Amino acid sequence: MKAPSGETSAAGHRLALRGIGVRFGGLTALDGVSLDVAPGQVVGVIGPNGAGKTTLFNVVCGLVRPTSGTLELNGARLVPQPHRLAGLGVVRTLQGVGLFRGLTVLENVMAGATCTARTGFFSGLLALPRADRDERRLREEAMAQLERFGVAGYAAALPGTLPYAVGKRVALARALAARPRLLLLDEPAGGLGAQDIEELAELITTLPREAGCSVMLVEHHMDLVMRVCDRIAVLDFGRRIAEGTPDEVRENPAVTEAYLGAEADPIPLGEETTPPAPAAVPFVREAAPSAQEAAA
Amino acid sequence: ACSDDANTPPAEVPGVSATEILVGSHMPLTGPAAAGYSEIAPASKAYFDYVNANGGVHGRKINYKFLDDGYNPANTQTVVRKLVLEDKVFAILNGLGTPTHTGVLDFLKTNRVPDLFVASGSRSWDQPSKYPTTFGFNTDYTVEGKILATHIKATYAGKKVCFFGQDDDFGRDSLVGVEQVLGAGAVVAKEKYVTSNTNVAPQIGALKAAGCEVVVLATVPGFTALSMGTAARIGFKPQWVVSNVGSDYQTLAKTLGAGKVLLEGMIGVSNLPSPVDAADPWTAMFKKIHDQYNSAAPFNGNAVYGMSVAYLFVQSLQAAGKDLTREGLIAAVEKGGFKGPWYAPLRFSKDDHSGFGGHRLTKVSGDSQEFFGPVYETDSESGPVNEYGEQRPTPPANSIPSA
Amino acid sequence: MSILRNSTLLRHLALTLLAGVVLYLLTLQLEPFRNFQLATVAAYLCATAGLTVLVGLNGQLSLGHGALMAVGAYTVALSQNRLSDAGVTGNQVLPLSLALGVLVTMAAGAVIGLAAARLRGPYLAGVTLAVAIAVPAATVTFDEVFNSEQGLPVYVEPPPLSLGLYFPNERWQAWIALAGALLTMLLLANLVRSRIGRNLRAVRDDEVAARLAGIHLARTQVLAFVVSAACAGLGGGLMALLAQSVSPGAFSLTLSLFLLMAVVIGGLGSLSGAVWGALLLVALPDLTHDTTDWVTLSPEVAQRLEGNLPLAVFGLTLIVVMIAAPGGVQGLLRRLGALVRRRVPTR
Amino acid sequence: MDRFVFLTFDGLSKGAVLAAFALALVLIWRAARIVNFAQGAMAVAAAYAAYSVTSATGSYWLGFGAALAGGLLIGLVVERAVMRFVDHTSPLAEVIVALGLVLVFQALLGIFYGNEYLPTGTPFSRTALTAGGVPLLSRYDLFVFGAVLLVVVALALLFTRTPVGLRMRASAFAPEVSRLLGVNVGGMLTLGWALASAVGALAAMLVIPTELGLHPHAMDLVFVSAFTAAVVGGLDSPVGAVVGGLSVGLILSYVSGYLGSDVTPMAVLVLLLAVLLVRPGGLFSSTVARQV
Amino acid sequence: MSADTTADALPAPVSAGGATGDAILRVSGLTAGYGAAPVLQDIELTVRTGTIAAVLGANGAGKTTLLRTLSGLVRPSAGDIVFDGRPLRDVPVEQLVRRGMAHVPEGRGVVAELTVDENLRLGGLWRRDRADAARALAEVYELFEPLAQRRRHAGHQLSGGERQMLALGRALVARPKLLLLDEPSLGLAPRVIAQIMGLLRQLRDQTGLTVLLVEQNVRSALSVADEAVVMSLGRIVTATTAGRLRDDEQLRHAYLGF
Ligand SMILES: Nc1ncnc2c1ncn2[C@@H]1O[C@H](COP(=O)(O)OP(=O)(O)OP(=O)(O)O)[C@@H](O)[C@H]1O
Ligand SMILES: Nc1ncnc2c1ncn2[C@@H]1O[C@H](COP(=O)(O)OP(=O)(O)OP(=O)(O)O)[C@@H](O)[C@H]1O
Ligand SMILES: [Mg+2]
Ligand SMILES: [Mg+2]
Repeated sequence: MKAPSGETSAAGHRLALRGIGVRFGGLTALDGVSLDVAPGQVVGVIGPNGAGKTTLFNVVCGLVRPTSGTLELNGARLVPQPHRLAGLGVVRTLQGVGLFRGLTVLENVMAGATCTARTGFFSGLLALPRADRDERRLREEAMAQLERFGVAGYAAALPGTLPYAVGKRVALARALAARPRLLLLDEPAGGLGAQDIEELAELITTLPREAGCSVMLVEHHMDLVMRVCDRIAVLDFGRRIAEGTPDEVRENPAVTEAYLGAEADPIPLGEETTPPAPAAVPFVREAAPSAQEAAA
Repeated sequence: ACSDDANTPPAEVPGVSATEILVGSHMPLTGPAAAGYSEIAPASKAYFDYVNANGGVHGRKINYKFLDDGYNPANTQTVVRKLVLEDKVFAILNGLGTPTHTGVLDFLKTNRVPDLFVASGSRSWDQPSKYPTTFGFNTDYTVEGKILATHIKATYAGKKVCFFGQDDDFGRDSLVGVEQVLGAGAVVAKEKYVTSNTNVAPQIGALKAAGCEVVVLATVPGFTALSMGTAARIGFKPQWVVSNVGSDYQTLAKTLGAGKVLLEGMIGVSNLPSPVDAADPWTAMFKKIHDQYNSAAPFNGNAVYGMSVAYLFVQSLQAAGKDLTREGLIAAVEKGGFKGPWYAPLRFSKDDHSGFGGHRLTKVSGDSQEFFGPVYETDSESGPVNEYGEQRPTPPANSIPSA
Repeated sequence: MSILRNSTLLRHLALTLLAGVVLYLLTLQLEPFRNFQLATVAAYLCATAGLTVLVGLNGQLSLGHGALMAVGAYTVALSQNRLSDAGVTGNQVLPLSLALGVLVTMAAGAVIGLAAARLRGPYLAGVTLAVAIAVPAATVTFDEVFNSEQGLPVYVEPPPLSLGLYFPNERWQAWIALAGALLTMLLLANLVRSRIGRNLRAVRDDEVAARLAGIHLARTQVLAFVVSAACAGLGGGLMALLAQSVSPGAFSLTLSLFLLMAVVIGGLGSLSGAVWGALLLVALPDLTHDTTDWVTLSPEVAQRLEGNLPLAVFGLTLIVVMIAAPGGVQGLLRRLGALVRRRVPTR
Repeated sequence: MDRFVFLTFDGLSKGAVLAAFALALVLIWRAARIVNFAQGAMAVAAAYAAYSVTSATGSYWLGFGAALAGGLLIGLVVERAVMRFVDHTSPLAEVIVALGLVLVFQALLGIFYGNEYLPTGTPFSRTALTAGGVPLLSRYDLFVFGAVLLVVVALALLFTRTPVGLRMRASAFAPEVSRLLGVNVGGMLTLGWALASAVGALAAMLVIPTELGLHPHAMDLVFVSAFTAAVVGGLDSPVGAVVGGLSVGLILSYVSGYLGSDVTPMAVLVLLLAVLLVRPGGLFSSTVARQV
Repeated sequence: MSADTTADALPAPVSAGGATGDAILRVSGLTAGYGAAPVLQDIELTVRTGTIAAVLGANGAGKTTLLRTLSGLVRPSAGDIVFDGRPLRDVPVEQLVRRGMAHVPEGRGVVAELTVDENLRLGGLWRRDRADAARALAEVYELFEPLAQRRRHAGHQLSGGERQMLALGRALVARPKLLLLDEPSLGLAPRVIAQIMGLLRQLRDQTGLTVLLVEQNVRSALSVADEAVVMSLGRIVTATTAGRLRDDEQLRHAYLGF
C-alpha cells in the first residue's frame, strides 16, 4: 500500500469511495457505491438492516476486498490493509463493544495507541529506557483519554466487568488514542441510554474541530444521525439510494419508504401513534400453543 | 586429595553395608515397550529373594531396586541419577534398552558405578577403554546375524535370502552379521521398519514381490508377530529365521493368539534354557524358585532371562570376595570364567566387556520350541563361526553359585 | 526506590539478582541429586516460560514444543561434539553452542510460526502434533548425522578446576541451567511488560480489533512462535548438557504434552505459572512415585501396581487440579492472596 | 504397477480404520467442541471389555456388542463424572483433563489386564483376495468399509436430518441460548460423549486386530493418525473424516512403500501443511466465518 | 436521582398489589447477582396477562439481570417467582419455554454456526404440535423478509440487524405466553422497530400475549407498553402505567432524565 501523499488537511483526512462493489457468493452486498468524506465533515451512512453499511466500513478497513471500485485517501489511491490503517490515521470502532477481554481498560486504550509507539521489539526485550519512556507516554495519553470520557476510575478493571455504556466509552477512548484523522464509527449509540447518546452527539460534533478528524458514522438512531451529520448517504440493498444534507434525506420519499417508515418524524412523546403494521400480520392469526404442549 | 580414594575403608562403599548390598536398575514397567520386559526385573528379584533367604552373599542380602523409565531416555536419566546419587546404589544391574542406557553411560562412568550386564545386544557396551565399568550381557546382534546366516548357508543353499529389520543399530548390526557370512550381494531384498509405524504391509509386500524364500527378521516380538501375520494375509510363506529378541515362542504365541500356527517351522536362536523344557535341570531350578517367590507372573523366557542375570550377578559378587568394593567387583567380572545356565561362552576380560559370544539354534514344531544342533560361537568382526564344545555345568545343589 | 519504579530493566534486574543469590545459596545446600533436579527444573523452565508466552499470552496452541526442544538439544550436541573434535575448548564453547541451539530453534520456530499464523484451534494443534512426531522421526531418517534412536553423546567439559578438584558436577550443572533460566525469565519478563507483550495479548483476545489498532497479526503471531521457540531451544540445549546425551525418545510427543500440561496446571496467565509448571514437571512424578511407594501390598498386587499406580495418581492429580483450580496453581494462589487481603484489614 | 496397486489397496484398508476413528473425533468435536485426547484410551478400555466378554463366552459378536455398550457407558460416565465439572470457558482445561484421563485409563488397564499384548480376533478372514497374483482386499477389509460407511451415513443423517442432531450442534455452540430454547444441553452433551465413545470403541474393535495387539497404549499411534485425518478432512465433517482417513492411509502406504517407513511422519506433516495452508479449516470446511 | 425523594409524590404503582387475579408473572422479594454483591435487590413486580410491560432504566440498572433471573439463567439468592400460577424455583431453564416463557437474550443470541433455518427450527423443536411449529416458522419468514432470503446462510454471515430479527422470530416460533425481550430494537432500522412494536401490540390484542420489554429506546417502548417499570441500581424505583410516564413530563424527567 502506498502511503497517502497529496494534500492533507489539518481538519482531517479526505476519503473518497468510487464505485465500490462487494459480492459474497451469490449475494451482492454493495453495488457501485460512491461516497465522499471531506476533511472535517461528519458523514452518516444509514439504511435498512443488511443494506451493506458495515460491509462498506469493512471495505474501507481492508477487512473485505471489494470486487470492484477504488478508494482514495487525500487524493491518493488507497489499498487498505487493516493493520496499516491506524498508522495512517484511519481508525474504526466495531459494532458492539469489541474490547480485548484479557486487557485492563487502561491497557485496552494503550493498545489502541500502539501505532503511535516508536520503540520496537529489542527495546522491549531489553527493557531499554526508551521503551520505558514510550510506555509512560502511552500510559499518560491513555489516562488522558479515559479522563476525557469520564471513565478513568475503571482504568484497572477488566472489560467483562464493565457496565455496557462504560465499555462503549472505553472503546471510543481506544479509538481516539490512536489520534485518528478519519474516524469510522459503527453504531456507537447502540444500546446506550438517552443521557449517553447526548454526550456522544456532543463528542461527535466537536471532534472535527478539536481533533482535526473527519468522521464516518453508521447509526440507526435517527435523532443522533440527523443532529451530528453534515451529509448523509442512504444505502438500500447495497446501492446508494440517496445522498445529501439531513434535511434533504429526511424529505426523500425513497428513504422513508425503505428505511424510516412511519418514524421518519420522531414521534413527539405523548402523542398516541400507531405504527403501521404490515398488511397481513402473521402470528396474530393463531392462538398460543395448545394446552397439552404447555403442560409438557 | 587424590590418595583419599585409595584408602577408602570398605565400610564407605556406596550401597554396601555389613548386611546389605543395594543394587539398582532401570526398566520399562509401563508404556508400549513394557510388554514382556516388565517381567524381567521381578524375576531377577525373585532369585535374589531366594538367595537372601538362604543367607545372602557373604552374609549380605541383595536389595534390588528397579525403577520404571517407560523406555524413555529422559526418564532413564532421572531414575539412574536418583539411584546413584540419592539411593547410593552399589551398582546398576541389567539396565534395559539401547537408547535408554546409552544416555547414562557417561554419567555412570563419571561416578565409577559398576554397570553390569546391560540388557541389550548393542555393541556399545563393549568399550572397555571408554567405559571401563560397563559390561554387556546379551549376545550382540552381529554375532547373532552371523550365526543365523551360517545356518541359512548350510540349510537353504540356493534360496533367495532377504532381510527385514528394525531401523536402528539392532537391524543394522544384524544385517552386518548376515552379510558377513553370506557375502555382500547375497541378500536379495532388505527392508526396514520403525516401531512408530505399525503397518508393515508395504515392506512385507516388497519382500514377497522380490520372491524371497528365506527371510531373516531382526525384529522385536510385536513386529515378528506382525510381520508373520501380514505375510500370511497376502499369501507369502517364506522360511522365517529370527533373531533372539524376537523369537521367544511363548511371547509370540500369546501375541498371535489363534494365529500361532504361523510360527510352525520358525528358526530362532537362544542362549538360555527353554522355559518349557522341564527336563532341563536349570529350567527346573529356576521354575522352583519362580513358583516360590514370583508365582503371580508367568514363567517364560523373560523370567528365565531375569533369573539368569541374577545368577550371574550373584556369581560375580561371590567372586569379588567378602571385602566388596566397586573396583573389586569390576576386577572379578573382568577375570571372567563364569559358568551357568547359558550355552555360549561369556566373554569377559580386561579388554572385552561384550558378554555372550554365541547362540544355539531353535526351531518351532508343534506347540514347542526346541534347540537343535551345536552351540555356535563367533566374534562381531570377520572371524569364523565355530562350534562351541564345552558343556554347561549342572546346577549347584542349593541353586546358589559359589565363588 | 523511585528508580526501580521507573525503570523496568533495573527492577527486573534486581529481582533476577535476588533470585540468583537465593538459588546460589540453595545449590550450596542441596545434595547432588537435588541439584540435578533443580537443574532440570531450570531447563524445563526455559521451555515452559516460552510456552506460556505462546499459549497463555498469544493464545496459540503448540503440541510440538518437545520437538523444538529436540532441535535445540541436537544443535547443542552437534556443536559441542564438533568443537571438541576440532580441539576447540574453553569457557566460550558452551555459550557458543547454546546460542547456536537457540538460533537454529528460532529458525525452526519461524517456519512453524509462519504456518501457524494461518491456522486456529484444533488445526494448529494438528500441525504442531505432526511436528512433534516428525522431528524425532527425522533422527532416524538422517541417521548418519543424528544416529537414529540411539542418539548422540554430548561432550561436556567437567566443572572448571578453579572450583576445586571434587566440585560436584551436579552443582555445576545447576549453575549453568539456572543461569540460562534466569536470563530467559528476565528477558521474557521485560517483553511481557512491554508494548510487544500487550500486543500479543491483544491478538489473543480479538484479532480484528487488534488489526484495527495497527497490530500486524501474522507478524505478531510468528514473533510469538519465534520467541517461544528460542526459549524451548535453550531449554533443550540445557537438557542435552544435563543428560550428556540426546536421543529422540527423550523428546517424544509425551514431552510436548507434558509441557503443555505443566503450563496449564501452573497457570497460563503469567510467567510465575511457568515456574510452577516446571517445578511440577519434575516434582510430581517423583512425589506420586514416593507416595505410592508408601503403600505396602502383597507382592502380587504390588507387581501389578508397579509403575501404573504412580501414573494413575499423576493423571488423577491433573484432573482434580484442573477442576478445582481452572486458573492453575498461580490462579489458585492469586485467589488465596485476594482472600487473605480481604480478611486482614477487617481485623 | 503391481506394487502401486498393492500399496493402494493396503493404504485404503489402513485408511478405512483410521477413518472410523476419525469419525469418533468428528462426532465429539461437533457435539462438545473439544478434541478428545482421551478418545483412544477410552476406546481401548471398551476393547478390553470386549476381550473379557469374548474370552469368557468365545463369541466375537458378543464381545463386539460389549465394546459398543461399554463405549456408550464409558462416554456417559466420563461426561457425567468428569467433563461436566471442567471449566468450559478455557478450551485448554478440557484438553488437560483429557490427557489426565488418558493416564488414568492406561494405568488402570495396566493394573487390571497387565502391560502385555493380548491377541484379538477378527470376525472375517484377513487373508486378502487376489487378482492376478496381487493381493487386494480381504473380507475383513470389506467389513471395515461397510462399518465405516454405515457410521458416516448415520452421522451425516443424525446431524443434518434429525432434531437431536440439531440440538446437539446448538448445545455445542451456544449452550445458554440452547437452554433458553428448551434444549436439554446437559443431556445433549452426555449423549454426544456416549455416542462418540461408542464410535471410538467400534473403531478400536476394527483397528486393534490390524495392529500389534490389545494393549493399554494400543490406540496411541492410531489417535495421532486419526486426528491428522480428521483435521485434514475438516473436523466438522463426517465425510471429511473419511476422505481424510483414506488419504492419510494412502500417503502412509505409498511413502512407506516407496521411500521407507521412517519417512512417514514427515510425509504426514507435509500432507497436513499442504492441505491446511490452502484450506485452513480442512478439505471439507464450510465457509469462513464473518469476523465483523 | 434517588427513589425515595420522588416516589412519595407519585401515585401508587398500578400493578403492585391491586387487582391482579390474572397476573401471569408475580415476583416478590427477588434478590440476585453474579458474585458476592447482589445486582438485583428486593424486586417486587407483577405483570398482568395480556399486557406489555416496559422495563426502563439507565445502563447497568439491572434490567438484563432481571430477565436472566426470571428465565433461570441467574439463580436468585432470595425471593419468589410465580409464573402462570406456579412457582419457578428449581425449574430448569430448558423447561421454561415449555411452560410458555420465551426469552430473547441481550446481544441477539443467534447460534452463529447454524443456518437461519436451523436457528428458527431450533425454536420450535420442543413442540409436539409439529404442524403448528411449521406454520409458525412460515409466519416468521413472512414477517421478516430478509430472513426468508437467507434461509441457508449461516448465522455468522448475517448483519447485526438480521441477527436481531432472527432471535426475535425464533422466540415467536414457540408461541409463548410471556415474551421476555431484551432490547429488541438494538441495531434495527427505525422502520423495523416500528414494525416490531406494531406486531407486539397486535399479538397482545389478538392472542393475549404478555410481553416484558426491556428497552433503551424509551420512546418506542412507551409507544406500545401498557405499563412501565423504571429500575435504578438494581431496584424498581417506580411502576406505573406507560401512559402516565409518556404524558407526565415531570414524572418522566424525574425517572428517565428527559
Ligand atoms: N462474510 C459474509 N458472507 C456472507 N454474507 C455476508 C457477509 N458479510 C455480510 N454479508 C451479507 O451482506 C449484507 C450486508 O451486510 P452488512 O453487515 O454490511 O449490513 P449492515 O448494513 O451493516 O446491516 P445492519 O444495520 O443490520 O448492521 C447482509 O445481508 C449480510 O448478510
Ligand atoms: N456476568 C456478570 N458478572 C458480573 N457482573 C455483571 C455481570 N453481568 C452484569 N453485571 C453487572 O450487573 C449490573 C447490572 O447489569 P445489567 O446487564 O443487568 O444492566 P442493564 O440494565 O441490562 O444494562 P444495559 O442497559 O447496559 O443492558 C452492572 O453493574 C453489571 O456490571
Ligand atoms: Mg452493521
Ligand atoms: Mg441490558
